[in-house]
Amino acid sequence: MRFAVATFPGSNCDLDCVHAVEDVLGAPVSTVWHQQTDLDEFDAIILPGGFSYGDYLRTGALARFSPVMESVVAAAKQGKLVIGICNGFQILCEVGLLPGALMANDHLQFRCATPELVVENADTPFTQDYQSGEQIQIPIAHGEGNYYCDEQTLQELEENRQILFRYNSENPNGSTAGIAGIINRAGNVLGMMPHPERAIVDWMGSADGAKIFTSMLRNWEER
Amino acid sequence: MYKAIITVTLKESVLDPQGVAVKGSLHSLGFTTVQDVRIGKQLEVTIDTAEREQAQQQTEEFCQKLLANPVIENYRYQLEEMN
Amino acid sequence: MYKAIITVTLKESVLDPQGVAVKGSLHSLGFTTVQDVRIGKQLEVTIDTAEREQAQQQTEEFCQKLLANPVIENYRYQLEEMN
Amino acid sequence: MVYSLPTEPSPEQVREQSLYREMGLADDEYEQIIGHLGRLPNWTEVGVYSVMWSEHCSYKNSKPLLRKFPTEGPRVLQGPGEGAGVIDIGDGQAVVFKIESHNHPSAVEPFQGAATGVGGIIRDVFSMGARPVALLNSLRFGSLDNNRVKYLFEHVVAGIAHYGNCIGIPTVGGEVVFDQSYEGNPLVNAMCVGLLSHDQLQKGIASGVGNLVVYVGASTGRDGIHGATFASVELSEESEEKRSAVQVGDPFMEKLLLEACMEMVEQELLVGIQDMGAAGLTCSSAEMAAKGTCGMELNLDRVPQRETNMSPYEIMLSESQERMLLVIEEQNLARIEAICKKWGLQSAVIGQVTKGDRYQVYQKGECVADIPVMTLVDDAPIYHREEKIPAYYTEMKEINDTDQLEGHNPESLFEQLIQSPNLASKRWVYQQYDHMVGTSTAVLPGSDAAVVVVRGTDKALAMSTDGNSRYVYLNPEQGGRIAVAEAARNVVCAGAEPLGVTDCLNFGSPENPDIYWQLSKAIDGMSAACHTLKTPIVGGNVSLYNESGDQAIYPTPVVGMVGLIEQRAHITTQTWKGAGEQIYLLGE
Ligand SMILES: Nc1ncnc2c1ncn2[C@@H]1O[C@H](COP(=O)(O)OP(=O)(O)O)[C@@H](O)[C@H]1O
Repeated sequence: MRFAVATFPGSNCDLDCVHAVEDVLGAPVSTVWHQQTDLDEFDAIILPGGFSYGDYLRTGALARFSPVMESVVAAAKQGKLVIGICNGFQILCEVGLLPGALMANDHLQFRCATPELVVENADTPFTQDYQSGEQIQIPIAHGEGNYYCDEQTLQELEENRQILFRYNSENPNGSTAGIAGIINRAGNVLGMMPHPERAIVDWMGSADGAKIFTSMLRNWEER
Repeated sequence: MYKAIITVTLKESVLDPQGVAVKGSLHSLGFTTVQDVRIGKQLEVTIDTAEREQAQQQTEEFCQKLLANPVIENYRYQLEEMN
Repeated sequence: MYKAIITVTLKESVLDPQGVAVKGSLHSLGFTTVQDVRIGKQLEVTIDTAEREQAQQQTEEFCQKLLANPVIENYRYQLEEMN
Repeated sequence: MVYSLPTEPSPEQVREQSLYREMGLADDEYEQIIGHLGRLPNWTEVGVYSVMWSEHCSYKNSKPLLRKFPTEGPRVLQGPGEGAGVIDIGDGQAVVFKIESHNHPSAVEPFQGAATGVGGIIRDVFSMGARPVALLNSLRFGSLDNNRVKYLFEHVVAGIAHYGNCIGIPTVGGEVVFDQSYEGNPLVNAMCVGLLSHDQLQKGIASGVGNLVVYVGASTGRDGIHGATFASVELSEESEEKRSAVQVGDPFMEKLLLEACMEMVEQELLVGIQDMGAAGLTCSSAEMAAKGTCGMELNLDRVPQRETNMSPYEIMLSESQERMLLVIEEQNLARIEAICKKWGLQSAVIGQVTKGDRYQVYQKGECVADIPVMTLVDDAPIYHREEKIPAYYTEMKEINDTDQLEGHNPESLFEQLIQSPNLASKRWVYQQYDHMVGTSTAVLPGSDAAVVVVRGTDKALAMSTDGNSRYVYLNPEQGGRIAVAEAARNVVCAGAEPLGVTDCLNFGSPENPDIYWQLSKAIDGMSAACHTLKTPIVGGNVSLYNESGDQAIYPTPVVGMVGLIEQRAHITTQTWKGAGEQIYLLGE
């Protein structure tokens, strides 16, 4: 399984994601520059965290027009696995692969912490190595992780089991229904604010994020 | 040359935490008559064209495409001729 | 009831990195006639008073005290009577 | 003869009306300039001398004292004098670190002041060829009961967070202290730590006649003109007027600049590189030429400019952020330009290295400055200030501290203590900093020292910033020792062997003999401790004139220490791990 990690100007978790794929899966992974338009050789695409284009105007708003995004949208339509982490989640919402929008945290501060999450749906390519209802710890670090969608969208997300992760006790940013991560209707595009690449070995404080990567690999192998 | 003055605001239905925070600060400074604060962005975009129509059309287009996110925001603008 | 519509902008000489980035994006989207983009804030503050003078005085005061940092920002405002 | 703009005061007017004083030059300093040039300097030249001879750039008041610091050791690859100090950590790798103050800008525009302080120290580290891996900071504010202080505190923290988070370097530690003495003059010190392979060590040097001087990064505007001088005077009503001295930071631009410079270093394209920080283009270019003992010719028409009609004075003295100056061989120009293009950065050849010793600046075909370059750097004035033991020190020495406790209830004292913001958890601060980006942080804020692992090895680095200004006030020499010792203990408690120190000396006016004595004694104490602990001081920063009204801050040396952990298994943290563990007290 070959992974691509997109690097936008201002991405800063791109290498962390590369390291996570290497360390957890030992799978081939390379960064692709935001101007690259051909992603055919890859089976999965990671949009990493950071401040693409400085996050100016709105988070993710300028990055969604990067040339690479056209291919990301095409890959998603083909059913390849796409995961957007933090800034990557924001970009996926801006480009319309995921519903809703990410707004400033309700307390208006940047927040770096390790909240507890609940895995809401373990029947997806990204979560199949977890148990539904499992409580896990994955760090967050964002100023704009307050997920917003209208009521109808929320209802659809709930009905289709598109909410994969929720903050367990304390909601760190005011997000609607405690949402920390969602997938698209087709089930192959995940956006999440927590950073799984920051929780892959014990010395990091938690290794709970590794299963997202192992899930993706197993799903691909079983296809 | 035209200048488009564009205001992007959060939709009424979306909570504006920044506005709430500023209102709180104003109250604690003693401005207790302040009832509500909403905060938006204002963009001044200078467009090098002699035709109002073109300026208008472009402004409309880039507001929709880029400057506002229709999930949470509204926009409005006015055009001024510059010399 | 009055509504103060306040615009806070960076002073001319102060760098506006956000405006520069947005201008770059507009260009790469094909809006090459865009010459300049400056981004500021717009605040709508509702003030519960019947007197325009009081509303005006308060707006002036809290703009100076809180809403703008005169080191890098300018502000201007207009007042609208509401009903 | 050099050209003077008709819109500027003429050389004669500068002299007759003593206009140089407004730029912070003393009468005899001005006379020295005339001596060096053999003629009256024009407006631009006076500006260039005034920033190069400011305390911030020349250390004219502190240099004699700083010589007392031990700066050498078997592991030291680069001591004070470059952008940052460099210490060997084995296997061909080295750690690079430096601390710097941004006190005065933060007092007038706390968010941008603090943010650009972080940006500046990061550039210092990557201009050495190192990849920055961690940030720390040391903050001092007045009492939190005061609304202005609260505002400063919140905005300084937000500014630090903004810059570090956006550029993607984890802020892993620091300290915050609240005390009345900082009411009008907060302290914002930022430290950056980077990693380097030995063969990639860069220097801020110009050499090779005919080599090109290349400007990379943000355009030059009128912001921050005379920032270096501003940092070297006391805060007053008047500083409100000098407000243009505050710049706006663009961490996004800096991220691009960082990545571009890293590529240039990897491809070995550089002869010299230096950040345009304090005193901007002037300081970086003059220092590079002086270090290479060569001349330099600059053409200001080529400097990317954000505003129109900028005068040579303004271009030379602007402190616009996120700019780098390179010296390269002409054959590498195309590759440099390609890297800049990839990262969306502008670059421009703005001059060249020349034979001889002249520092010559041109605009629109006219020579607007022509200065023997050594006189800007090596011939900067040095002052041995008067030292005097302050009256308070003699008085306080008489006081027996246990008497002070007489009649107080220990229980209520204890309650008071634990309610102090100084002892409280600093989580409110550090949870606003991304302390995990880079996925190398093994010990997060909240323990003694932070620990960052070195990827690809079993090693890790421990780091801490410390300083207790009350101790230093009461006994500068002891206080200086204590600051170093505390930092060392923190690093040792994380499982590391201390390697070396960077320091930021935040003091009041050196022209006050009491304060000069504090500075001198604190340096004695720090030096003694560094000798004993074998932790050389490889870099630092001096921030004087930290006063507002009549009040000077407490003398505040801040010590940034870095230590090496040979094996990850040695990493230790502060917390008890489980019931039944034994507790020992070590020491006297
Ligand atoms: N300004 C700051 N930035 C980042 N971390 C900070 C800051 N201030 C304090 N911390 C972190 O909070 C923890 C406790 O700080 P402090 O109370 O100064 O501890 P100590 O007294 O043990 O040095 C440390 O881990 C320190 O790194």
